[in-house]
Amino acid sequence: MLIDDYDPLKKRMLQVLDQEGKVVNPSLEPVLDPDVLMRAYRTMVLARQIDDKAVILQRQGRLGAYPPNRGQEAASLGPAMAIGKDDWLVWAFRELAGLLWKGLDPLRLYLYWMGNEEGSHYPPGLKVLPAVIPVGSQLPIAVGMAYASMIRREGTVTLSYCGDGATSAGDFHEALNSAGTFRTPNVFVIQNNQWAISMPRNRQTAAPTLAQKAVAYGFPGIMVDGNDVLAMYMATQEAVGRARRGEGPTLIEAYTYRMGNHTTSDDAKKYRLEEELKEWEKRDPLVRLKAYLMNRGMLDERQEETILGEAKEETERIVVEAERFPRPTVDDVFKHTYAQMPRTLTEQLERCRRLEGGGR
Amino acid sequence: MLIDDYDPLKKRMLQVLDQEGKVVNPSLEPVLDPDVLMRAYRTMVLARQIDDKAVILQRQGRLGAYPPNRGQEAASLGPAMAIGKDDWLVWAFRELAGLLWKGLDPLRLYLYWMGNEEGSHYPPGLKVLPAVIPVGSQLPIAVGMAYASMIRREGTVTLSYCGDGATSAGDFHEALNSAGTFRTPNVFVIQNNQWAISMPRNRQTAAPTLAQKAVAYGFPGIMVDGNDVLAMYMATQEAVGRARRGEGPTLIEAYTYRMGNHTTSDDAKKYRLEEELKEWEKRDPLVRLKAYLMNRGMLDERQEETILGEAKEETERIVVEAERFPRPTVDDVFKHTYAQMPRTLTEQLERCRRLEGGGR
Amino acid sequence: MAVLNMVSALNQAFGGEMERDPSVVVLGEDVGRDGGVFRVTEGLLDRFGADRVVDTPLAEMAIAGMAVGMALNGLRPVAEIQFMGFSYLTLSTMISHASRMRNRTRSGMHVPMVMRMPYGAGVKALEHHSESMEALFVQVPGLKVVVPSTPREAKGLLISSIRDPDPVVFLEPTRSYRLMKEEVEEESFTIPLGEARQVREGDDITVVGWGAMMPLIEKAVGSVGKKGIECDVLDLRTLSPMDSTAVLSSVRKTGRCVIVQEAPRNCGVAAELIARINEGALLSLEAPVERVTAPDIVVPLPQGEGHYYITPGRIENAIERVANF
Amino acid sequence: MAVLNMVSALNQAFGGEMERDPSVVVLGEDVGRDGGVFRVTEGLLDRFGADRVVDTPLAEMAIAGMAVGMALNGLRPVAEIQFMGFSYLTLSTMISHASRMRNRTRSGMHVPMVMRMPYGAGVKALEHHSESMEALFVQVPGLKVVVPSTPREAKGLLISSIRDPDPVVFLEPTRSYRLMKEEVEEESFTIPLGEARQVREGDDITVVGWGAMMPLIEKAVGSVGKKGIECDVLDLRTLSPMDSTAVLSSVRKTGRCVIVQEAPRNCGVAAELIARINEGALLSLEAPVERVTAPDIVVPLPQGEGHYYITPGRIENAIERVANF
Ligand SMILES: Cc1ncc(C[n+]2csc(CCOP(=O)(O)OP(=O)(O)O)c2C)c(N)n1
Ligand SMILES: Cc1ncc(C[n+]2csc(CCOP(=O)(O)OP(=O)(O)O)c2C)c(N)n1
Ligand SMILES: [Mg+2]
Ligand SMILES: [Mg+2]
Repeated sequence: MLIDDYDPLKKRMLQVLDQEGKVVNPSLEPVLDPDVLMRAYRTMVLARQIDDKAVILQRQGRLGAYPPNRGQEAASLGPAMAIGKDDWLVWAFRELAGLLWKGLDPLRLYLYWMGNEEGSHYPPGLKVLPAVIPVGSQLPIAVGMAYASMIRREGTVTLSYCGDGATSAGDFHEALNSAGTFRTPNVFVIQNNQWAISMPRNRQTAAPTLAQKAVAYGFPGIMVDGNDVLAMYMATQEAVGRARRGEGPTLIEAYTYRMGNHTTSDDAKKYRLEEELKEWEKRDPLVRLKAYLMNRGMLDERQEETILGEAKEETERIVVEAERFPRPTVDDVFKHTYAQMPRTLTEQLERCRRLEGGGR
Repeated sequence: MLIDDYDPLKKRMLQVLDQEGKVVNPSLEPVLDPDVLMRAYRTMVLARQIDDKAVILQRQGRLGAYPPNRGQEAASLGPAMAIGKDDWLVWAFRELAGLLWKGLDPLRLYLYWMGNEEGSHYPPGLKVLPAVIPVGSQLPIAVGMAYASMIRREGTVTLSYCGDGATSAGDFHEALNSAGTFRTPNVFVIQNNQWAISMPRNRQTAAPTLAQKAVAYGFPGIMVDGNDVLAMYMATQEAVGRARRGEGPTLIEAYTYRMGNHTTSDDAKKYRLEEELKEWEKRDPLVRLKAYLMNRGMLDERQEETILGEAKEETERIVVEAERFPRPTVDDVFKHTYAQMPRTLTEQLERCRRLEGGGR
Repeated sequence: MAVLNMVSALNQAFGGEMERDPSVVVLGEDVGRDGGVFRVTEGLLDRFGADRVVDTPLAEMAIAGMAVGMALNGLRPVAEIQFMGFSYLTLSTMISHASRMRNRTRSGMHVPMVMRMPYGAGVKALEHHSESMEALFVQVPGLKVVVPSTPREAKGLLISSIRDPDPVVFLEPTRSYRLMKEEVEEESFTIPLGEARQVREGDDITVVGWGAMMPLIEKAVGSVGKKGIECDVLDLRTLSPMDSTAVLSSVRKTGRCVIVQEAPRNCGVAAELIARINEGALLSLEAPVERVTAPDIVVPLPQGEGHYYITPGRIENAIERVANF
Repeated sequence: MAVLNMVSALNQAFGGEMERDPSVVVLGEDVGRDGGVFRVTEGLLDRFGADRVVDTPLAEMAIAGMAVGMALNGLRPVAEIQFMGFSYLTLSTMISHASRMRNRTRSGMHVPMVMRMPYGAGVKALEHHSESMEALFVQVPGLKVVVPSTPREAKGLLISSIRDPDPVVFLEPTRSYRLMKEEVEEESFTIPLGEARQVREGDDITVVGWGAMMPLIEKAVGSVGKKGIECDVLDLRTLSPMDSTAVLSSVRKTGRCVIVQEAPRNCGVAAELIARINEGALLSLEAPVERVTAPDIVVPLPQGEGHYYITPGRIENAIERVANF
């Protein structure tokens, strides 16, 4: 088992591909259909496009504060590739590539970041929770969801993400400790992107790895090269297998990097060195997967261009659709507070309607 | 270092004395003045008396709900013996013996459990926080206290206690993780008494030991026989040394047992087996220290009787004093909300006074 | 029809609902083998098994968060918090998730959960075991807050709360758990949320309360009745949404009102009721509305209780003062 | 005397107090190198060092708890919570410890700490970044709650809060951080807590607000002034303890009152003020008091903001309605 070989206390990190896309450890190379690999690549390219465009839109005042994903595409995608349609995906706010894989229409994401609640209105059956802003608070929810699946003997799992910063939060602890106790089918992925706004990873905890936090909960942890989508896939696949077999939760630390600012309101130059970014740019997860596919003869320059072109088109489509999307009416902002609107709220709504109509 | 030899992942437990009071490992026997050892014994005997009496008083309706300490005397006393006058002691609610050692007048404890806030009014300079009921919430406070000592370069430490149940709380995690990050001079003692009300230790966490939770925080943990006062003393002494030298916090799991009910409102028979209690009664910490002292020729039956007699007398004294102690006046219950009473509160107080005086 | 106290009535409500709907689960500290510190969930573990009667680690944030997750994934969780004094740990989850998931997702998802807890004073308890901070929850849009006052009410309201599609905070008056018994139908029945209960009719003055205050109010109202003051008594029952319509129409009839609130004064439910009376029935008022509340201080430990708690005498005073204004 | 915005005024307050009193420390997420997400603590790390300007892990419970511990052990901590939407995580600590340590120990110990946070809406922010739930804190006996409305006020009130022997929750209106500038004395000065500020005198109607509502009120009051309605305007400044005396004497003079509250309606500060007016000045009222508040719904994301926020026009409406009642 990978999780035995890569016990975090051994200070090893699971890696399948090196930056040139060469397989470091052939026995670990996943057996994936070429279609699947190509879809993974397309997803990463699309995620990168949507992400870059969001930053531009924000600068143009067409989208609100936005947290860039650049550099973390593999860390969110690999785990999503290892779950099925009936499994739940619980994200934080920087998991674009994983969401695309899971089937979320990126239009919803743009609507969300443009400040429309319709952006979190997902089709029934998608099995994705909306973005969670209070850091770490998605984790106890993910445990409850997994618990529900478990007692129904569904054999489904709940995959959740959080950041390195989130590991300091009480919610993280209570969730993982409870999951360990109940042996719920949870897979916990930490996107350790080295920063929580201006706080570097080593100011977040004195533990040398985040994966070893699993020791506190009595279940396995594993540290994975988060810029290596195959490694992330392999680790998650094993964790998902354990969960499905009733062996309980697993903690996966994806060692990655936030190449952009924390959000578009942030300026990372204030607190981190340019060189660090330069180093990590060399480890770009997209470049690594591309190199692997090229090495395997599955991708050439021309195809690459087509894929990029398609991603750009798709991005343009969602920009247009999102900007055309109807804005919330006064009824919309009131209507979903309760299943049935209580009388006081109806009165408040009526007054608002009256005021907006120019009345008093 | 003990903490290296007893790394919790090695699944060893530090022990100095066996139940017959024989030294298991002579190299670990602390060099303690006979006076100190005798004072420790007296403290344990007194704690046992005060504790038993509290249960009786509660049954007679003379004291409120009370959490018995029986069986945990060594676990709270040993650590307290390893700190100095200028160090802080932060307790939960089941640390009677440690508090007596630190110098708290047990009268205050009776007043507290009898429902008088004067019970938490300690003399200035005692360096003990009042009892903390919300489980685990004392721990972030203890980190802040240690932080303050640290930046003043005082060389003092903050010793805090919590229960096994408390280790599941978010407060525990945020506190220990922060302490690890700041390398504060904290010593965290978990009194693992195997139960949190009706919840056995193994339903609290899947981690095989509580000491190993320290792995998550990047500082050492150690599991200690909590019914062995010398082992508790030795472990804490080492932890205190580390803290004073700026080497950061240590987590100590005291493996002990709550022989009584959770509180006088609880009936442990409902959820735990009589045999378990029987087993642990054989490991009574008081009996163990007595045997050690007798083996060393420091204590005989006659002295033992004297000590018991003195403890009974002292207990009677505090019963009498506590019952004679003035009850809070209406002014008392209002006066300490703010340093200066705001106008609205003065009005509320005046109305209360008026009502109590038979007015309207 | 059996004569039950509130604990048994609640226990019966659980039994019925868990029989009826396999998605109902119970979770919290000591709710299983121990049956809860007040024995409300006694026997449920044996009847419904450990999957559905879940003893949790000591972790209130996880209890609330897990309940949200269970509710989102097809269950109807009823979480127990051991005392209101520990429920503050759940506020972030209740405010940020339980109360908002419906609006956040434009009703794509919702959170049918109940969070129950004992609240209130008068049982000579430790610190943090006597609190009445219900307004913390009442302030939160998207939550419902329910407080039963009698055994039968407790059963009907708990069943409604469990069946409600929205998150409900269900506050059980500790003092009333075993204070009184009344006849309670064996079978399941519901009492609609959001409707106050008319306890007694009278034309002279409106008296509003909820939860543990109702028995005190009834005493006081009995005494002033002997002096010829006829009270219109309302048990608010649901603090959110608040049935101010019932209060306003009573005040329009009587012109006078006393509100009895166990909680401290500042920004409590009584203040909100007064604001609504001001807005909707000011011109009917023949006297200032009076609130009988706790003072804005920390609940004293048992020896100081006497200076703090509301007594029937204090309520009587207030009624007479307002009636004779 | 420099002309400063609120961020700079607060920064200056910190500089002065940290110079003056070595026990003052600042802690929170990103308060050091980054200078805080709104730059309030900018430059303090370089001036006062990492011991006193403490970048913490992402852990609000620990931030609040550590502040309590620091205060108990001789420091004067000023904790920053990044947005009010994350402060609910601190409520348990604030309620159970910060606010009670003095009473619990009969003044043997006390907790001189400040917990600051930006609050309120109108900056097109993400979910949880626009909340105004101040009444959660106002309800808690033993806490003080302060809300400045201008740069100079912010400086004077923050200095008073830091020097105050009791725990203070200090709420900074996000919207006003850089909205306006005014002359602020270079040196330190204090503004007493618990006293409302008379912003403008008038005989026709009392208008009460605080924080980010003040600039809106001033606009509205200007407009109605042109129509001959003279407003007596009060900036409440301290929500707890609340200066109801000032409000009551104004209402006794004008007989009319409008209260403007950014927060949702239920159990808010406006309700409490109305209750106190009812108790102390009902007979002076010539019209029902009106509250202009947010509705009892979740703060909408930016595209829905327009349906939610209070505008000068809404305040104007209310003033005219009450004045002409
Ligand atoms: C409970 C809480 N506290 C503070 C914040 C403000 N905040 C937003 S993101 C962030 C840092 C998160 O770091 P990390 O978990 O590593 O995720 P990343 O941003 O790196 O993806 C902070 C402090 C928040 N959203 N929630
Ligand atoms: C936050 C919180 N939740 C629940 C309770 C109720 N309660 C009191 S003691 C206790 C069990 C504590 O177990 P542990 O930490 O092991 O301490 P012990 O009682 O065994 O000394 C519980 C659940 C509480 N006091 N605080
Ligand atoms: Mg991060
Ligand atoms: Mg225990």
